[in-house]
Amino acid sequence: MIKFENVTMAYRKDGNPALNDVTFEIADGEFVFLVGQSGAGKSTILRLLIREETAKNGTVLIDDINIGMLPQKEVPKLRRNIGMVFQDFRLLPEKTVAENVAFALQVLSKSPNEIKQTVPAVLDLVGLLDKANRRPEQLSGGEQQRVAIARALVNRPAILMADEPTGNLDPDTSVEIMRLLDQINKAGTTVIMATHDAGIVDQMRKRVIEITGGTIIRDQARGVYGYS
Amino acid sequence: MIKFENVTMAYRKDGNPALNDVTFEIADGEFVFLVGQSGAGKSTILRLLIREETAKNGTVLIDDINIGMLPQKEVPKLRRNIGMVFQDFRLLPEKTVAENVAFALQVLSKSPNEIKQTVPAVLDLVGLLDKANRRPEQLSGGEQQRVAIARALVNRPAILMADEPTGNLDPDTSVEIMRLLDQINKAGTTVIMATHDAGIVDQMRKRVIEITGGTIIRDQARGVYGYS
Amino acid sequence: MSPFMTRVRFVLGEVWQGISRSITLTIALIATFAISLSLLGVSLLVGSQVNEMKDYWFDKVEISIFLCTSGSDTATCTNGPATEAQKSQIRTDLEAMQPLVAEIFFESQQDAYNRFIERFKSSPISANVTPDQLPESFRIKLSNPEEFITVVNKFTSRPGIEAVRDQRATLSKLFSVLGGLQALALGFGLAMLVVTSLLVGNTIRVTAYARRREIGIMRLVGASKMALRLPFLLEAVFGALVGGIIATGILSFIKGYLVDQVIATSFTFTSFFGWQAVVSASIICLVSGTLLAFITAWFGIARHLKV
Amino acid sequence: MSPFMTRVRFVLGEVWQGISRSITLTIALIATFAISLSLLGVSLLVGSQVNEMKDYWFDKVEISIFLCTSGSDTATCTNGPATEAQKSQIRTDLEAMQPLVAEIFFESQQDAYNRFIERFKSSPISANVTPDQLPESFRIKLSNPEEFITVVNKFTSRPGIEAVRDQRATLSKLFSVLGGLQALALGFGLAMLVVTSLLVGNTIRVTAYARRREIGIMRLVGASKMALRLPFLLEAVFGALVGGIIATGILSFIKGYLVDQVIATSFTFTSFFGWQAVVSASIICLVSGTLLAFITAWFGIARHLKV
Ligand SMILES: Nc1ncnc2c1ncn2[C@@H]1O[C@H](COP(=O)(O)OP(=O)(O)OP(=O)(O)O)[C@@H](O)[C@H]1O
Ligand SMILES: Nc1ncnc2c1ncn2[C@@H]1O[C@H](COP(=O)(O)OP(=O)(O)OP(=O)(O)O)[C@@H](O)[C@H]1O
Ligand SMILES: [Mg+2]
Ligand SMILES: [Mg+2]
Repeated sequence: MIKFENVTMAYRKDGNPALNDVTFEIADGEFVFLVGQSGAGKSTILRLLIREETAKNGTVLIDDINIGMLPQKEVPKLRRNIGMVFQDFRLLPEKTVAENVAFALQVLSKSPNEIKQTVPAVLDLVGLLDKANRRPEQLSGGEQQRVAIARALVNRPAILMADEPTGNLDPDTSVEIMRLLDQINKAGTTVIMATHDAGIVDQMRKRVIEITGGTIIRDQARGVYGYS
Repeated sequence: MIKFENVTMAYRKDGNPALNDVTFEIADGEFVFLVGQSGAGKSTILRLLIREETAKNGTVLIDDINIGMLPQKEVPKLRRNIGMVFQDFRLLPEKTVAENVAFALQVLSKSPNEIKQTVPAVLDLVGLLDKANRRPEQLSGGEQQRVAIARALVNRPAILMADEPTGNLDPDTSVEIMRLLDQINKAGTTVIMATHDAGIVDQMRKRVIEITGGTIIRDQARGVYGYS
Repeated sequence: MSPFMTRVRFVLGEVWQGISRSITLTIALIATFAISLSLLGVSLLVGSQVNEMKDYWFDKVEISIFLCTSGSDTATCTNGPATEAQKSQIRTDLEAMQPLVAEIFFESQQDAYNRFIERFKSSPISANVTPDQLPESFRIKLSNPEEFITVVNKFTSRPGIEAVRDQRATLSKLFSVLGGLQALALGFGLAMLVVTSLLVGNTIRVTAYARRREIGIMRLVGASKMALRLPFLLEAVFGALVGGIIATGILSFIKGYLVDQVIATSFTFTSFFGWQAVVSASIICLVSGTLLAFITAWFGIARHLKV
Repeated sequence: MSPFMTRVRFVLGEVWQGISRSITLTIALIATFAISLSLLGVSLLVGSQVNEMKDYWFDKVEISIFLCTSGSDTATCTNGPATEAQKSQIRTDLEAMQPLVAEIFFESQQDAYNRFIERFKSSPISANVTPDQLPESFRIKLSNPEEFITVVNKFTSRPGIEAVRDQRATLSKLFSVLGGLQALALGFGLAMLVVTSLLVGNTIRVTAYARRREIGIMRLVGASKMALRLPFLLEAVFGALVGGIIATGILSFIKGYLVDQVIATSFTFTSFFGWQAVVSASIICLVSGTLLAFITAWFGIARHLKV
């Protein structure tokens, strides 16, 4: 279970807070959309969950563990249990597609055999099996995004967080990816997805948390992108 | 005028072509959407126009100048006359927002005074005036995208090319940006925009060129995103 | 395969990727190590050479016990030239002082004359000297030249002995020069150690800087600090080893060609350091290079591991 | 403001940004230059020192014209000791040979005896020598010691002269040693030049590598090759200049403290290089450093300018 309790967070000591007194809970196995304007604080929420940043006030809990208080040594373990699709992909530029995906398994000390089986399977799932040996700069934008998705999926994490995972994808491919996320969610994984794609949100009818200027203004069980 | 004549282009000598016998014309002052699946070849068309890549066969012409044959020395001049929003932003990580935008003016040898006036104006236009002194890594994804748009606009180029410029923007901000592009287009600038955003394409009703697997399959004067 | 072996393969794979993909960085690292360690090695060889010269000249230090001649006029010589009994007594006493006295050599008047003529053959003075003007002497080498005073005390002012002379006095200037050179060589060596650490530290820090983005990404995907540090450490150590081997080659070339073939043929007044010195200098280079690589790599990457 | 001044401001701004933003790289660059150029400078100073020693000893080279004594038995001395007329003729001839003959000094038998006693005071031989056994002599210094043969030819086998001796023969060993040292210093200097170019080239290439992404982006936004190269070149040159100034400081410290305060007090057998040598070594370091920076920066960035 994920729990934000009165979380306030500012990137600079004196600056405006990026998150302001945010409180919500996400149960295990839920599917949640984070929506809101550009700069609202969606990515910040995800960053707090993988301890890329720490909150100034309030607590962030995953399974009753205080993420902000986690000792430095435990942080890699936390991150291995969360699959994250970064908004800017964050692929390793000197590794091939297959190696990028394999990396998420290698940090888990999986055996080379297992890696050799799992990686092609997940690349097939995102439609990139034929581009396994390219480096990220040799891919189109959407293809890079799908590599990032594959890397987040590959180790079957308990929580999957996706930051704008369809921003560079055409509607058909987006639908494919959403079907994938839905499947994974149905298999028990908690999915949190920050998105601007109104079509997808409206179609999926999942829980929607809307943020504006760092504050939650809507938390709706089977919501739509906006009221407009 | 932009003219592609039987352009074929492959990133690797032996690989599949990314563009296959592509022919089209764009008149001065037109507004064109490039649509198509992920990996179809949209970005490749834009890359050929700024000579980031060169075609294997066929000719790419801008105002009857053969871009593929342009001597190395002339390439910077070409690029200064084209404003480009890159799909992955390509902001300079060590420069602030204002400096990133100013850079497009500095390569044109504009005076510091002019730069000092123009940059804030264009930052205001994309709603980032208050973040002028941040570095890109201190911005949200959508904010970075708007910096990239500002940099492409700032020197009032004859041609503006935008690769997925709304991929990281919420619908409201997207509409703002589209209004901006429309204005600029109305003032005489040719605008070419690669996008996956069906809503925007359907709403603007501009010319649409659809590509699949490197081939143009549709070129429609007042088109929509897809027939579906 | 055991989890441990899996990790080993993973880390080695990362090292190999680091090396082969940013070949610019790896070459820079190896070149810096090769150069810095060569400089360090050369300074060690210079130190060895000065030691060698000290030994060479120390070996030449001898104590001379001059016996009375007919012309001697010191108090111990009032009874005229040294008698055979006195001479054999001196020899017996010297032999009793082994092992401090390492070598005993008796120089007759004719020997002394020959040596004199040889030494002063370019000076007209040699024409005016006859063998009987020169004293007989015992020439003694000590196993430890520092203890000359024991010998001097024992024989000074004994009848039949005109004078006891320690060549150390004559050679003291040379020794002070050699001592100075030794201090210089030491200073030079220390300076080179500093130079090596600075250059190597520099290069490793820049290498880490060039990879900062990658390191950050790996952190966010759940790589532990150790998993990121290890490939980097191993790569630095690899650079140190390859650089150290190149340095060893350069030192061997200096010894085998420059010193033995070129310098030794024109400088004959001293012996030169042996291969032993090259071996120990190389070992010092390899070990200190590796240590330095390890330490600077550890701290060089530290600030990029924070995220 | 003129477009030219605008460009100048732009380029200087870029240089300053490069320096202040990636301070790691700039420090690495400066440190590498400082170290490499110091090493080069030290090798130049060693060269100067060897030259200085050559001059010092060359200055000491003299030709001795030994006059006949009563004991002389060469063919030119059959008429007994040299006469006053012969002596004044020799002096006149010598004076006629100015400026080749730079200094003339007459050593009497008593002078010769004093010098002999001083030189051999630790040897018993000195007790057996009297002034009249030692020859009078003219001691001559030449403005150009290489031309000694002219003097030797002129006075050899002249009546009243027992022998003409050129000290070059005696000192030839020293000169061959010094010549060897000079060759070594030259080799050392060349080696240091190679070391400097390798190290500096290395660092600049790594610096360019670390900025490759940025350079690529700037290219795509329409920056000309020159606009990208210039800040990079200027930054490298800046690093070379700062590094060169640090090297100059180190060389000054070596001269002003190490040599003048420490070494010169214990090594008295030679003079030492002067500040002039430090000045020219510094200039060579600064100029070659700057050139090297320029060239390696030019080629170091070239491959990243392609896009
Ligand atoms: N540098 C490269 N080297 C090799 N192949 C490349 C390279 N860049 C792109 N490609 C390939 O060329 C094809 C077209 O790429 P392009 O970037 O034009 O696609 P796109 O239409 O922009 O897709 P997207 O919507 O995902 O950005 C893709 O299959 C891609 O894998
Ligand atoms: N590293 C940083 N330093 C300072 N401010 C930051 C930093 N990262 C983000 N911000 C600011 O924090 C606010 C929230 O950022 P966040 O990335 O969470 O937005 P977002 O909701 O993900 O927006 P987008 O949809 O554009 O990605 C923004 O105003 C942004 O400018
Ligand atoms: Mg975001
Ligand atoms: Mg694209």
